[in-house]
Amino acid sequence: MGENERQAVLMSGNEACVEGALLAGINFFAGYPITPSTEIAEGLAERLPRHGGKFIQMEDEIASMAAVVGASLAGAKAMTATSGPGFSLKQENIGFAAMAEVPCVVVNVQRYGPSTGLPTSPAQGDIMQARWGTHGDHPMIALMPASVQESLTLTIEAFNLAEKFRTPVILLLDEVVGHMREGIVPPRKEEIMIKKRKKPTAPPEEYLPYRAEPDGVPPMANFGDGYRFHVTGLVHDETGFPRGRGSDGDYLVRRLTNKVKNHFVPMVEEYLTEDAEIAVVACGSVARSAKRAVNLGREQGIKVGLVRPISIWPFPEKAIKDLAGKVRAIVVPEMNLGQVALEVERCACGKAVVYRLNRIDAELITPDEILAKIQEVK
Amino acid sequence: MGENERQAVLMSGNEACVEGALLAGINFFAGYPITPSTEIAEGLAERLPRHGGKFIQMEDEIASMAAVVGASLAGAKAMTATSGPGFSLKQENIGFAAMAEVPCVVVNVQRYGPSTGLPTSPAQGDIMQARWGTHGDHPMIALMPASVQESLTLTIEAFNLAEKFRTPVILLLDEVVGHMREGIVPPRKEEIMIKKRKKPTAPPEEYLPYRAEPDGVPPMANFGDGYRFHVTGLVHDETGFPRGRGSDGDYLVRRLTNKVKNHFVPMVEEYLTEDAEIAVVACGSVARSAKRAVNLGREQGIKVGLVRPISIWPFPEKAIKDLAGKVRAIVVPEMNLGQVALEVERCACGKAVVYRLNRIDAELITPDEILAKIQEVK
Amino acid sequence: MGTGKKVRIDVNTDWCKGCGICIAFCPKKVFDPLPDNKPKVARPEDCIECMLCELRCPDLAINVGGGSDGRK
Amino acid sequence: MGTGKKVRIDVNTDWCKGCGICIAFCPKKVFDPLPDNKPKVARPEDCIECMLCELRCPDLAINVGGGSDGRK
Amino acid sequence: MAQLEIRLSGFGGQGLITAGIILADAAIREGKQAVQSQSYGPEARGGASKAEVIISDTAIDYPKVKEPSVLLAMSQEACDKYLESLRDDGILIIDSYYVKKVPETRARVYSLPITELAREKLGKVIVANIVALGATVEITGAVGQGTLEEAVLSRVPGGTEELNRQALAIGFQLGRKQLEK
Amino acid sequence: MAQLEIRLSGFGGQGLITAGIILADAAIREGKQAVQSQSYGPEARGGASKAEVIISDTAIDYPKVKEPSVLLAMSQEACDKYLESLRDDGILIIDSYYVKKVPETRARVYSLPITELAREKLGKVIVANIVALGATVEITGAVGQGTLEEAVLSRVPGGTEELNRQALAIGFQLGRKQLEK
Amino acid sequence: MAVKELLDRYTRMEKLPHIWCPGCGHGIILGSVLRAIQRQNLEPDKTTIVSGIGCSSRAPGYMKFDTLHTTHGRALAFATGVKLARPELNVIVLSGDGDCAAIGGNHLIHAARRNINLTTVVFNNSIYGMTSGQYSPLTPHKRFATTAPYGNVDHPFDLCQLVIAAGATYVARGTAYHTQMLIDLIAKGIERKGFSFIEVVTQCPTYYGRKNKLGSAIDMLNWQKEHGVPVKAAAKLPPEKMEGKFVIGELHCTQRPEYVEEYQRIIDRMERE
Amino acid sequence: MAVKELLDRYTRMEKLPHIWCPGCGHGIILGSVLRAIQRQNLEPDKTTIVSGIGCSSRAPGYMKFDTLHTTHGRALAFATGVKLARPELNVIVLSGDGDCAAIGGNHLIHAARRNINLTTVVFNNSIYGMTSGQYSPLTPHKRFATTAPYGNVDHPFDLCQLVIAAGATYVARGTAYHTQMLIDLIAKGIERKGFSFIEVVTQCPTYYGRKNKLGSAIDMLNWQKEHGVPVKAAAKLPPEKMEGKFVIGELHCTQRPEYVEEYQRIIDRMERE
Ligand SMILES: Cc1ncc(C[n+]2csc(CCOP(=O)(O)OP(=O)(O)O)c2C)c(N)n1
Ligand SMILES: Cc1ncc(C[n+]2csc(CCOP(=O)(O)OP(=O)(O)O)c2C)c(N)n1
Ligand code: SF4
Ligand code: SF4
Ligand code: SF4
Ligand code: SF4
Ligand code: SF4
Ligand code: SF4
Ligand SMILES: [Mg+2]
Ligand SMILES: [Mg+2]
Repeated sequence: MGENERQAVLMSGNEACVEGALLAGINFFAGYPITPSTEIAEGLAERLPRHGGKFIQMEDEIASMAAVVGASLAGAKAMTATSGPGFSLKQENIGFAAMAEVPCVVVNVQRYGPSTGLPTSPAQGDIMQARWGTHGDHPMIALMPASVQESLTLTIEAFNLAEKFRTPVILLLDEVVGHMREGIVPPRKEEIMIKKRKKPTAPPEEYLPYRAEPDGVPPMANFGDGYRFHVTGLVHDETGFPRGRGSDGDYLVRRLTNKVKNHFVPMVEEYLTEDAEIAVVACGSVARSAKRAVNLGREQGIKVGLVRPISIWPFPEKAIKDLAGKVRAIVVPEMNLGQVALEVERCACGKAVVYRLNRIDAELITPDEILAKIQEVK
Repeated sequence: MGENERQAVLMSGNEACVEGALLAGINFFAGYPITPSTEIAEGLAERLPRHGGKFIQMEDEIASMAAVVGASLAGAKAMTATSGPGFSLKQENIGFAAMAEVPCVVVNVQRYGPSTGLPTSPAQGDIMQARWGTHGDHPMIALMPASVQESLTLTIEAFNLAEKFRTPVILLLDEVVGHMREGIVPPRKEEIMIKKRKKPTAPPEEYLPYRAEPDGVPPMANFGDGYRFHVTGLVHDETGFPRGRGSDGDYLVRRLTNKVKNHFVPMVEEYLTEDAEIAVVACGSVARSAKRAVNLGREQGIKVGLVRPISIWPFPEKAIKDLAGKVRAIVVPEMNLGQVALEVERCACGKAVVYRLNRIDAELITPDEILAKIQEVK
Repeated sequence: MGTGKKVRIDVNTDWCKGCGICIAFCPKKVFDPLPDNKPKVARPEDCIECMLCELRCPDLAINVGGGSDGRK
Repeated sequence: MGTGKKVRIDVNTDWCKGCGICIAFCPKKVFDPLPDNKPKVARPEDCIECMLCELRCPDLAINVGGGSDGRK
Repeated sequence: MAQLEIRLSGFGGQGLITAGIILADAAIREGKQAVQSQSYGPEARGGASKAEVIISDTAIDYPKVKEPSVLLAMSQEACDKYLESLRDDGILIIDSYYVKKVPETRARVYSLPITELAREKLGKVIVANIVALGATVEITGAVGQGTLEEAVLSRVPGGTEELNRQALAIGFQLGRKQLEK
Repeated sequence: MAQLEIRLSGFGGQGLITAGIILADAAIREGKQAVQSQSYGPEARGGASKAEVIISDTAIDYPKVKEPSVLLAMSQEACDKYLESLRDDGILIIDSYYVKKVPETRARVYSLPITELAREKLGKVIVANIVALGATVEITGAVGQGTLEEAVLSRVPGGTEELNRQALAIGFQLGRKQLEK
Repeated sequence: MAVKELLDRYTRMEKLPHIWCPGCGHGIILGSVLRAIQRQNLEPDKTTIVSGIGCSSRAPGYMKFDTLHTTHGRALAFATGVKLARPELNVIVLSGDGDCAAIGGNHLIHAARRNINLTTVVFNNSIYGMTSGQYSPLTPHKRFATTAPYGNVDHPFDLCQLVIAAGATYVARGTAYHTQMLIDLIAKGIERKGFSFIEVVTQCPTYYGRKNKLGSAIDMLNWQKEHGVPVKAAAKLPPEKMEGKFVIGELHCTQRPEYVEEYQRIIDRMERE
Repeated sequence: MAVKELLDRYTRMEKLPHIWCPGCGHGIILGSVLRAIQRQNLEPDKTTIVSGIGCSSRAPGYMKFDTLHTTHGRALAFATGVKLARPELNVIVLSGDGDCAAIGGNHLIHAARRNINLTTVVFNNSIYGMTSGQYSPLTPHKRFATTAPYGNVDHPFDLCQLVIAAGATYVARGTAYHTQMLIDLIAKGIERKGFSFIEVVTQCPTYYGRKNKLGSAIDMLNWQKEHGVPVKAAAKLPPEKMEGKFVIGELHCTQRPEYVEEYQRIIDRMERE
């Protein structure tokens, strides 16, 4: 960022992600090009060596994810970025990172799927995959920015959460946010809260790499710091070694899940929900249309509000449950065939009627469409 | 199977899957060894060439999935088998098969995850992944056998559904079912209904490989049959060629989803639900414990029944909604941290209280535990 | 050199993207560039039917020696 | 031919799995097999401290020449 | 000014996306809100190209342009395709070099020899986008000339500043002449 | 017979899983229901090994054995580990060659020289599992001798039929002697 | 034969002109593949073309055969399934340097090891064209790409040597410039039973050319002309004269049992039993 | 040095005895790696051992360093991250023939191509041990495995040749039998800057041995002794005498810029700017 003026700068969501990563202190990026995420790799290829960091283009997405985990274990703040097909390929090693508790950030700039789909077109079809893409029970944190500014701040936040919880964090952009340009005011270094992984205080002989503290997270030594510990994707006990026991699995996988479930504070934007009778729940770029629709609705005297899950995983259950207790109807517009709606329906628990609004023709849902739905269910 | 007596034969779930595949007319298998699914590959390595079919051990799971799709396009009935980590790796090409409408069967013998986990231990942690593992919106059919006999019959059914709907079908075994042995009576060839993909009736010049019939499924020519058509994972129109248009995507992805949603008949076993006040919803091996618990509960005079989704995806929404309208409480025992429960909660829609019972210590949930829960919620 | 006789050389201008490869590599300089850089068959009588332009045209836009009745 | 002097050869029988490799490949036939196929140091005086048994033991169960005070 | 929605269209290689970025950049420099977006074809190269800019004094939610009040068309195809979306009270600016057939419209039409001038006066068709930008800004008053020049100079490759300054000047002049008409 | 639950335990390589399969196979041959399952160690080899068989006249739901009524223990470790789960009215059969320390129990205990006999009489420790199976069946009456022999012969490698037949006979005899006691 | 007939018989003319940039070598290679197919007189109904993802991998869409445009890097694995399931089909794989040597590298060496009867043509433009110019495993050291803004740190594969070492039985290298030779090489690759591999050095003027200031497509073809040295000539040149140049022509041609046939032998044996 | 000291300094003794079967060659290789580490006097706190999944890949668990047991086939990719992020670490990768040459083949050739300073030791027992005996890309033709019940249709890689062709700068082959040579080869691999690769032919008596009736671990070691021919001796033997045998010793040793250093040069250049 260099300059320190408060002048807004025009940049794209992908570029803001690069800036955010640099502000968060990234020093390692491994990736493999794929539309529409490639600008993130390109930006970091150029910027990282100037900051003494390393960029590597690996042979594929699997290797990129692996290298990121390796680098993080060696102490780096590490990130990778990809889109749909690459995100599918990374899943096995995302699960490894979750299991071995290796902090890292995985950016998925969602494009139109399934399969190769429409590589340059927007969609929000990977929301459920972000939660469930890898096998087995596992914790997952995923953030969905709705603006270029937020693309920057949530990238920083993603690093912070990764370091805090020792877990992979997914930044789920959509193509609209990734490619559009807005003026943003990058924060000054000193304005940013940077979270770093807890270091062990115990001497190496006493270090138990997977002994969690009350927050559910074990302190983490770096490879090369003299702790000489073992990391594995097998079920392991507090020493980090596998013993093949189901009881260790029970303890470990519950701890992994609970450290996030019990200590992560869901991030939600609420807009005009106080007196709302109808609510819209929307994420990412669609939430921008939704906000406009809410404003238009209010102009028409409709008591409508917006809830925007910023952290989509863990799903903000409480916010939606509270909402369902308050409003009569919930409209869920998404650029997919209904993924967030599943969780909204579940949390609404019959208390509010959930209406879906889905568009999968590679166009951003418009405010008018959402407004029409609001009027319909009014 | 050779012999034709009705004598029961002792075999494992994995072996029964091999028998089922042979009865269904499999002629191609590509795989990569992984516990606890390996016996399926080993069985077919031995049996396929005796039936004139081909077995190949590929370099990894990605290649295995790819080879299966290639073989199916060339007219083969093709299958692959894997477990957790391999299932994660196959996801990208499973999405391709869904998008390009290539019939094939993917067996996932679930093991304890995430990551390498406990390779020889049971779990049901891949249920959500089976639905959402690949990126983008896509249809998915997944079946969960609860016995060795069913492992055979559902393998046949998986092939039939794959051929009928031109889509990948997932057979979601769990390690308990895969490895336990029971006596089963293999059906005679002539007792089995074998479904084959629809062939085009139009001459090659007029053939539109992605023009669907009223059932949502387009007839499928084989490579080499003179139709000279194009297959891609890009969004394509009825000709099979990509034109980069969102409207094609809208039409295509909705059709893919609807062909399954509107024409697939969910498979559910209901047991003593008629007068039930409490219901257990359980799949796979856990459903066996559940049935026992239901019987024990009935012995104690508790009006309890069991609903077993045999086809877990598409989720049997109607059955669960009906159930929720009827019973007071639903108990959902699973060998995971609550995956089926999510859908049950959603479908219950507040009408019945949903209680979770989760065990992730690599042991099958016992009838006693389920019974205790039933008594608790009674 | 050439055969002296005019060889029929067809350029499909709808497909041609004006890369200039045919013009640059014709050993007999048979083509001249048009303003949009597409080839004009300027000296068909010089053509020796080496086929290089046809083989190297990235857009499959050149046909040398008539249709399927051509001698090659 | 051995140093004549008894070389100290320790076998960690807790780790030894009785594969017989040490016995089979000792150039001096220093070991005899016990009933469970683990090695008995039968002729330590023949040992030439070639270290092969130590190097080849898959279970890291043989130590030739004493502890860290050994000559090697 | 409430919200000004501009669409710059033509074919790949004309630098319309760069033009859009520069325009949005200029708006930002003036302390306004701006969103720039673009369409990618299936191959992200060749074929039609389109950049959109929204300029506003207040926060911009929906970031796409549906019914622009200003349409720049630098190819016939683009003109034909996007004219429909232009507001009735909108402004259509066309490059007369490429758009020969001006369709009927209720919008105000400015037919400018953009590419022609770039070629004739500067010998570089490549700066036609900057010429167009100058004219568009002059005609619409979307941003100030000064900030536009700043934005141009900060976004063009080093060594081409003078060329671009000249292109911009030509554009401004072209626009002014139209307004004076 | 309601439901007979049998656990065969020892260490990897003793062929206990094969024994379990044969037992279940025999039950099936008699028209009964049977489920056989096994435990895999983390490496699926070496260490403890365990096979379980449930035999029943009616459908078997829960396929695992929790509290067996019959426990065969062919290693001290297995005996120590699994004895607890044996029902008080159950039967414990131990291979006296490996299980030297017979723990206290309310179950009926049969200590048999299984491996010893296999080695002495047949020169092949490898068929100790079949000897054990014969004895177990004789003592428990889980299945008939004839069907057991059928099952054994259909499941052992070609060429070893005679050896296994002999092993089975030894097992039967061993069991009978115990019952006669 | 004139191109018209070629187009008629082997292309989906309604899809042309193709999407490739002006001067892109991919079109030249496409033409050469079609001519080789024609030379070998492959039955169109019995020929399947398989590709991955990339500019190059768009080629099959223009070809009137059964065509399969798969996922990035996996063409050879899909093709293996096609071939094994239906051995009578001629299966040709078209791939890019990124598709084949980066993400697809493993499938390449394993297909070569198995010596399965496929013909693979790699469109090597030293860059990821489709995604706009990132370096590939075949981008030369120090060259520029969007992800190599300071010059490429990586060193490239000698892909032909790699495939030979992996076990391929026919390996050749051609260029878009040496078109006639290229047709010969591809034709022979098709003719040979077993795994045939033809690397084609070609130009991406849009990204590789522009990023590295290599001039127009014509300049890049001239570079190929000057730097591609035929095997025989190369053998006679002292090493220093080969500096910066590359060998073209048939590099390796040998015989080994072919995979599908070997497997068929097992099936036949079973039937006899 | 005696094994006791080796164990004290470099192993997690509380984890021993290891899980490997009696006579499994993996233990011999583990010992050799430890001795090579000792020979090179690597600082234990600055040494990281990385593996994939397999019997062989269990080795790091016994070694008292920072140890990383990754996913199947990906060890080299993880190791690349470790090394790049912290170049001062000595990074050694232990892998199996399946792990490294089947699912991990692509990472292997790319690590070799980059010439990144890692030392890779492949425990080649010609089989997938961990999953109980399926064929690997290094299982010889016609040999038996659970997935090759009629004899292996595949032909194996010459993995060393492949890695040389991919660009590795140090490549050697040893056996579990020739233990002293093996220690030398691994030690030199560690010493050399760049990508070092040591294939170790070893025995899996439990699966490969049993399936192919090769006798005990002792018999299999004897086979290694008789079939492994040192480079120099091999050079003197006529081809027919090498039939069925394999070359052991240092096969390739050359110099090329190392990846991490090359990248560091860019960083340094930026700083100077
Ligand atoms: C799994 C996956 N990763 C990345 C991509 C993005 N992608 C598409 S084409 C391509 C590279 C193409 O390069 P090459 O194979 O050399 O073909 P070219 O375009 O140069 O002809 C990449 C990285 C993808 N589609 N899928
Ligand atoms: C993605 C994935 N696929 C498959 C497996 C199953 N698996 C574990 S180890 C192994 C093969 C090991 O063979 P090798 O690398 O030769 O090691 P060895 O056991 O022979 O030492 C396989 C296929 C896995 N764990 N993960
Ligand atoms: S080579 Fe082909 S595309 Fe290029 S200018 Fe000539 S005709 Fe046109
Ligand atoms: S055939 Fe040869 S001589 Fe004739 S125009 Fe073409 S390139 Fe020139
Ligand atoms: S050191 Fe050598 S001589 Fe001595 S016991 Fe060991 S192998 Fe035998
Ligand atoms: S080599 Fe080692 S494990 Fe084998 S018998 Fe000798 S001491 Fe025991
Ligand atoms: S980007 Fe390069 S490879 Fe792709 S079509 Fe254009 S010139 Fe060809
Ligand atoms: S199975 Fe083979 S490789 Fe694995 S430990 Fe046993 S002998 Fe070694
Ligand atoms: Mg390329
Ligand atoms: Mg192995």
